[in-house]
Amino acid sequence: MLELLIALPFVLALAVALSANASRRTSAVLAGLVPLIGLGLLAAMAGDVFDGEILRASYSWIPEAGLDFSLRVDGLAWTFALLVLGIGGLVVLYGHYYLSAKDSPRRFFTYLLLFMGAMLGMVIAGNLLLLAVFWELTSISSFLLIGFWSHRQDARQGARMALTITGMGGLALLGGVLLIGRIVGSYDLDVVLASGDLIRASHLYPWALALVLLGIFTKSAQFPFHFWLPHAMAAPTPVSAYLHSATMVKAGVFLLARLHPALAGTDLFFYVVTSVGATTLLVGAWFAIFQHDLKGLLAYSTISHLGLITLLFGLSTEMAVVAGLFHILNHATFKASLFMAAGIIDHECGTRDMRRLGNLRRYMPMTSVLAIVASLAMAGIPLLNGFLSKEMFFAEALEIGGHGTMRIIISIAALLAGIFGIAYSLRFVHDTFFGNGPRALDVVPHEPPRWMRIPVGVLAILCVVVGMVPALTIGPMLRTMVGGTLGPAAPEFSLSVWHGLNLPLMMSVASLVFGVALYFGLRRLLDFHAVITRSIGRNVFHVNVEALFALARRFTARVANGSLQRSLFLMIVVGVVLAGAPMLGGTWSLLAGLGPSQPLSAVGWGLWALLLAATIGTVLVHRKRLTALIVIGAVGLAVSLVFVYLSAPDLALTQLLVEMVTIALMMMALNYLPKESKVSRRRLHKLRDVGLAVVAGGGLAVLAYAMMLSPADTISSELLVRALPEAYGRNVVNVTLVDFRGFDTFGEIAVFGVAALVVHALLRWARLRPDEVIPGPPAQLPIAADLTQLLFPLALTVSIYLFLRGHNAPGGGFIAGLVFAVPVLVKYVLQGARAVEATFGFDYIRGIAIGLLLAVLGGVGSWWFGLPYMTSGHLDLELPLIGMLPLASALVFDTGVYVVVFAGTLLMLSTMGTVKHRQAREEAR
Amino acid sequence: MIDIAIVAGMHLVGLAMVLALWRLLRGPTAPDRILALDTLYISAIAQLILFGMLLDTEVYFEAALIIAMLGFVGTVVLSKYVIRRDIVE
Amino acid sequence: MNHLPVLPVLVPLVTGAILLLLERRHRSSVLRLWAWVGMAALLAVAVSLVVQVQRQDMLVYLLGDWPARLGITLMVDRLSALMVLTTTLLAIPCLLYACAGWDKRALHFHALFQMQLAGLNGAFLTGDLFNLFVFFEVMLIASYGLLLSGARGARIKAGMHYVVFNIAASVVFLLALGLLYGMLGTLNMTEMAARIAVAPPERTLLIQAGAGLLLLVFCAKAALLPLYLWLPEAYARAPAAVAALFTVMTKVGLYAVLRVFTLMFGENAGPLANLAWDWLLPAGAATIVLAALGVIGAPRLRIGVAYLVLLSAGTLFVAFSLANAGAISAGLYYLAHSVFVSAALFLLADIIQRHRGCNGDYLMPIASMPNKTLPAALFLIAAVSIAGLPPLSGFVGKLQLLNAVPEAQMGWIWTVILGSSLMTIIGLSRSGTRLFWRVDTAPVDMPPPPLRRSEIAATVLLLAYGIAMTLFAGPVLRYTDAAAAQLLDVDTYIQVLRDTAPLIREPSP
Amino acid sequence: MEFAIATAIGVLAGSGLYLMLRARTFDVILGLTLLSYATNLMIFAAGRPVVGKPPVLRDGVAHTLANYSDPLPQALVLTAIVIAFAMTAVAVVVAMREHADLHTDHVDGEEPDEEQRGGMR
Amino acid sequence: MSTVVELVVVALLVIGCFFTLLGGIAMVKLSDFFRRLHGPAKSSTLGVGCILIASIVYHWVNGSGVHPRELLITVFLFLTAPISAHLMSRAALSLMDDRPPHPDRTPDPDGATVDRDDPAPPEH
Amino acid sequence: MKRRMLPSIPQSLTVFAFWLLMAQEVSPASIAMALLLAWLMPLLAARLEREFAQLGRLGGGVRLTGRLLFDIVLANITVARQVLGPESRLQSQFVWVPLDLTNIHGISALASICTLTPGTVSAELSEDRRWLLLHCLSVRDPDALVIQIKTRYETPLREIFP
Ligand code: NA
Ligand code: NA
Repeated sequence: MLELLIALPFVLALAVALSANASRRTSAVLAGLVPLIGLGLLAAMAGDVFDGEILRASYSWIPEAGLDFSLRVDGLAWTFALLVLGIGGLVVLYGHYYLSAKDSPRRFFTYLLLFMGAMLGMVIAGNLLLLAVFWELTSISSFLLIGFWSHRQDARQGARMALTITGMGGLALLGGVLLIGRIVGSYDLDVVLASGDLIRASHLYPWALALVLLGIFTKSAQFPFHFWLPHAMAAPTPVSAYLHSATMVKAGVFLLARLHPALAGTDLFFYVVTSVGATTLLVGAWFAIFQHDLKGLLAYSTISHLGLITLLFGLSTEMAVVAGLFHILNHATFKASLFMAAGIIDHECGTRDMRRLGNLRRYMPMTSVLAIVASLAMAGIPLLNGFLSKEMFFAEALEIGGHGTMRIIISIAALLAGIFGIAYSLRFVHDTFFGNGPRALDVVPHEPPRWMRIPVGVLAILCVVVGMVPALTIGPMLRTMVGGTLGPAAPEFSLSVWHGLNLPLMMSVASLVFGVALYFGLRRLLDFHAVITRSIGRNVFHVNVEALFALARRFTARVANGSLQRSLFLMIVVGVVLAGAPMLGGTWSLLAGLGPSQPLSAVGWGLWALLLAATIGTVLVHRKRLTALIVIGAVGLAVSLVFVYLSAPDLALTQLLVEMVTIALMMMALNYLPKESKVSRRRLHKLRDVGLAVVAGGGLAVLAYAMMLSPADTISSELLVRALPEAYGRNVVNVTLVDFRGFDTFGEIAVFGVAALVVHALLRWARLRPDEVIPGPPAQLPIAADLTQLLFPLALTVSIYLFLRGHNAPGGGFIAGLVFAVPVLVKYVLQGARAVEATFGFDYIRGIAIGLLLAVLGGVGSWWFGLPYMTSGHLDLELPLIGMLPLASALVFDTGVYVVVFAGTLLMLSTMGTVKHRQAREEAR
Repeated sequence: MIDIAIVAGMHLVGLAMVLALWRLLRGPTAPDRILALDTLYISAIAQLILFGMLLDTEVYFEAALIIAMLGFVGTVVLSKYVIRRDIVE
Repeated sequence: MNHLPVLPVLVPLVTGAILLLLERRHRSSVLRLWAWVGMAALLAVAVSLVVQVQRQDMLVYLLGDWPARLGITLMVDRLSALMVLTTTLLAIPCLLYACAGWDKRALHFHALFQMQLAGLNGAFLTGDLFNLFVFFEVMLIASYGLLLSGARGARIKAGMHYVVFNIAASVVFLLALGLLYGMLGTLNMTEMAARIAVAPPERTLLIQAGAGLLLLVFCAKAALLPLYLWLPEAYARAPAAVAALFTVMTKVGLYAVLRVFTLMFGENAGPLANLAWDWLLPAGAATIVLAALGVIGAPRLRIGVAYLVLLSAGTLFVAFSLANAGAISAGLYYLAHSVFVSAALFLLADIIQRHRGCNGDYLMPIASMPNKTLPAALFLIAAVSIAGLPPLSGFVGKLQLLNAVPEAQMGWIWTVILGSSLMTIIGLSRSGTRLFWRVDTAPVDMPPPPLRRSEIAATVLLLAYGIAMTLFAGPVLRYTDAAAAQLLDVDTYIQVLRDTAPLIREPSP
Repeated sequence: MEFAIATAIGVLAGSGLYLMLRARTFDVILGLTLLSYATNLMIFAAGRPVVGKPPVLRDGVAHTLANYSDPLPQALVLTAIVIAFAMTAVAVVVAMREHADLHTDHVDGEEPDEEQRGGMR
Repeated sequence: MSTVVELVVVALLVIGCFFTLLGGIAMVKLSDFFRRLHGPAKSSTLGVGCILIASIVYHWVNGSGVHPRELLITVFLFLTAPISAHLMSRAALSLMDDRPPHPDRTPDPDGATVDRDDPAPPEH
Repeated sequence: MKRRMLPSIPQSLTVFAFWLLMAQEVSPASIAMALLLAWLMPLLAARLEREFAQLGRLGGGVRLTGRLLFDIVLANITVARQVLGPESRLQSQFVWVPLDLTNIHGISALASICTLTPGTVSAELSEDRRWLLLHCLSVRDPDALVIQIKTRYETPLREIFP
């Protein structure tokens, strides 16, 4: 049953949302089904609940987080559910008539049902986390509802403000709930409610309390977070009637009631909640007097009443809780009807401004009567429900025990609030229904459709009935509610209209007298209608939010200023810090205890000098780009010689070849780039960069030095031992590349091939303008072209040799592939791209693909033998006449490498060589 | 005696490389630098062969061959750039 | 022999090669068909991997049948399998979105896309540090292509930054690898872990320097403060489907941090134990703060989303730096969630951009947004989810994370995490109201482009992942819990790796 | 010898870093090239380089590290060289496109303010 | 190893190194690009050629077998050196302001001078 | 047919010898490989070349080679003297050599020879291929030089490359 209850609104919300072509009526009927069926379910539960039983249903959802989908209905939850569904039903009815033809009922009812579901879930959640989940859902769905008229600036702003404030509260609440869960060890509501002492004794209690209260105060629009509520009045009136009287804002006080056994009962709780409640009570009531907008007045009045309820829960005595709960019900009744009445007036008059309204009792007598009844209930006039709870409030204020000063302050606050309450209620009644007739309206006001009036009527009648015979009407329900809230501690109480002539009654009388006096006094003294009160809170909020946006914008732009140099600079700094951190203990400790170093011959030092001179030379000439490329060629050569000198011929070969292709690419690029770098004027930057470069380079040198002189303990000896017998190769570097670490090479050729594709993709459709066009036809280099004729087949032969022998001598697929590509490059340079491509006719892209597939194939072969990918096989093929032909499966893989490298290199070169030129004329266009 | 000759030769060739480096850094024109780089490559071959003789190994043959090839390619590419700026027309 | 561990690399690679072969001769429908065949195969592989690691804890695959420390080992634990599955699931909607038309406009798109997947999967599966580098590069080079193919103007500039920054990071990676190999003499991560555990004290300084450089690289790729400056532009400029796929790229850095600094520099590492976390925790928190400011200050929706990616990275750094099983588990959950949802936001931003004509996804100008109901609803779901609001996946992730924060650090970490949620709410509510709630009566010169069905489907699919993660949060969290527990149990890794013998070769002595 | 290698690494890296921090695409690419030389030497140094012991196995000589230099770092450097080349190629082409599309070879795609202002004056 | 062979090797080495060095000296000492070009274009080539032959002889006699492969490098060098020199001169010529006048285009009696810089159409 | 299967006999021969030299062994396997390459490589090269050099009488070639080697050695010494001596004594200048050779392969060979023999570097070929520009390190009588080159090298070359 509980499951059905919670599923109902969401399922129907979906139904409404998806009923694209449904009539307005269908949407409303679908929406109306929720409260209708829901109330039926509640009725079915009523028996058990009124007997004090707690209904439960629980499903495991995220046990790891302690978040179960558990539902729990006790008296408090049941009553709130009744409120949510009851008033919800009336609002659906009212809303159906309220919405204009332009408004989409589908959207409206979807949002409304979502909200209803969230609210319902919140009140019947049996797990604190689940409660927090639904709590946030109410924030989100109310955001949508407040912003329903999204074309209006105030609606958008109001919605965002509400979401920001209540969203913040929701997050705080989540934190508070988590803290409670930490203290108690469970989020189960039964457990939490039973662990009040444990919670209050915990050192985390103040934090938990603060966070939970933050959630509560924001939601219930308590001072200083109250300001969002008046701005939420941009919502359509049915929404205000629902959210801001009975449900959304009541979520806060509901939680205050719900967690009362767990959190209340400390001085901290008393002082904080009471004073916030009292402040809100007064601030709300005072500002309500000065509103010109009907809904604005009601909003501030709501704030004030919420303050009152909060104050009551802050007092924490059992009777105060009773009074608080009672007032929740009463306020919901009269405020919902008042909002609806305000909506009717707005609907029929086209304005809610009290300065233009007046004397409406002549035009809409029925509505006027109902509204006046409800406002009198709001004012706390006897024989109406508002009076009863206000009397209880006065009584409790006077009976605060143990806090002397507080008692006086609260009593005075109560009296003042009573006075203000009379004053704004009076204003509502007087300025709208009495006095001089409406001014400058576009329409003649008249009664609304009957069905729009009925919800108001129902609620107004409730006010009267409860106000006259409370014990019979509301008594049992209130008792159940109190029982659900306080559990076994629930007090006995009696509800009656007449308590005798006591101090609270005197206060009521006094507030009535002074309130009337205040209203008319203010009318006389001040020009009421000219007073424009500005919401300080709103301004503060706006200033802050705007400041936040501006700050964020400026700060982000300042930090992420789009400078690559900054990114790189920071990276180097971080690198220096992270790698340098261990050196803080002293560079010398790093260098202490190192082994002996090897001597270096004069030739070695010469090489060293060559390398360093060329490197520094590159830096010095870097602005002249051609020169820099030539000099960096010397660096490459020097590095290769270092590799040769230090026993790495394969490296030298690769380095040389790659260097050459790189230079060729850069030369090609240089045709489309400026010949020189512009001078940067930032000398300071340059100095800073030099400093950083010196530090980083020096640090790296120290690390390298220390590393080389530390004892080595490598697995490579095993590679050397196993290379020949198990991988059938003598060149252990090549064996490593195609066998031990073949997967690296596999990835490497993928990188290579993809790089070529990227180059192709970037330049294929692009048109570039050369930096300088040298006039004349393409240069003819007949002698050079002719002499290279012989070089090409020879280089090819070398390539094949390097490829076949690579497993045993320096060489291998990669090197061979490049050796194949380089003479073709020469052909490109000497004969021109068009001539080469006209005859050469390779599809380099397919070459890359085929090479990659070959490489995969070379590895997959071992699967036939049930061995892992890339396990090398070996076969000595006995051929007639020719003799033994040793074949290793790695050869297939290496062929893939060969093909990819050749095709990739040539794809790059030919793409760059055949860039389409853009003429200056095209540029101008 | 041969070993001494080899080592001495390495020093001489090294000296040649230093001279080429000087021209490389000094310029003044691009062809000068290209020439210097070409010379560096050729001297490097000599150096490599001498080194192979010193260690009595032929493992540096491939490297020498490739250097010979690439010195040429580099010169072709760089010269073509100076002549036309567009090295592949 | 179970070849499953190597398939997540081989399947996309072969698919990519086949697509390249077909490219010139065949129409795009043929290419798409093959791409989808590859995706389907990859999905099957990824799912079976997850199933197998649950049954078997860890799969070790000795490439070339060489003993673990000699060759390259693929090591599939729950974390790896999760990452592969996440990537695959993400790739499906991205491909779907691209097939709406972008794939025809970007040369080699399909091949590059598959290569990107191969790179990502390789990085997640390898147990070898250098091989990790190689697959990082595969992934990066493909990402350059995806970012730049069909690019012009500002995107090229963003690409320039992205490329150069990543090359610099790769250089640092290599330096670190050099140092670590020099000191430890092996590249197998597990073997390295074992050697670090017993490293003599005089060597720890150099190892620590290497570790610091590694940390720098991973943080640069994961976009941690102050190394994140490259990210917003690159992600905001990338084509939508690519940006969506890129959401997992920062996660590779995070994955690497988690892998390396739990396995190699985790509890067992002697004086180097838990080296990274003290640095990462405050940096992660600061990243969150700056990213949140970025979300708020973003002039365009896509930049805002890029900052959201950053924000999730910061959150994950915080989660992982707490280095307890609960936080890591929460982080893994959050990781998958944030990948899906921020990808969805990128796709949405693109849809919005196209429908608002010349105003694009700029938040300031008022422009009509026709056909907005569905995008708006999707945006709402995504925003709620990414902000960590209940009840969607972001909430579950953050909840678990908050739960896992030890009490000593609770105050400020909670403040940061919850505060970032609030900032996200503020930022996204503004974006949403500006994009969807402004006047829709502005004159429309041209009929708006229709919402393409596959684009919407891609977005919905991504959000559906998130919703599924919420509904089945229990099982998912059980998986991530197990993954986190496994991750922290370094001894088992060492044991398993040493116990895995080659099939026919002699084991290492 | 170790000192020479270490200083070479340091100078290459420092020069590379300095050039990498320049504002022009071409300079940055030059810097990256130098930097990759430094890293290659660094990885290579991890194998404790020796003179004249290439890891090409010969008969009659024990296959141990005493007779051959460490092959593994050499293989790593090979891979690193190739990858660096691929990356450089892409960077070069991106630089070309940036210059073509944005009419500047500044890495940030626009001339900095100071120089613009300087030009206006 | 016989002394004669040893002497031959040493002689080859000395000649080779001398000419290699000569190439370097020419490059540093001479003042004009075209003069400098002469050194490396042939001296260095010859020098390296000598050293290569020395190497062949050395390895041959030293017992590690005949390595005539070095001959390939020599051939290679002698094939490519002229092309390199030719291209470099073309490059230098293209930078020169006062290029040697073309014999066919020297001022003829009619006084019609044709400058080489004129974009004359290619002849074929 | 012959052109298609074996585009250039000289190239094939060169490749054949080249492979055997590199492989450093004369076994059936390496000969087979050399034959294979000798056939394949020119085929592949043919995809890039417009025309292959066709040789005429080779008898002159041997003589020319011998003369060339001698000249190279001899004149290197001259250059050494010139380089090491005072630079002021050098009389460098450009010399245009009129060509009778029309075969481009012959011209190329001549240019190479001029570069390799000391004292001269071939700098440029005129566009009509009728003049070769030489740079001379030190020359007193350019006309004599021209005559010497034409008789000593060009004439035999015209026999080889008809
Ligand atoms: Na090799
Ligand atoms: Na490799």
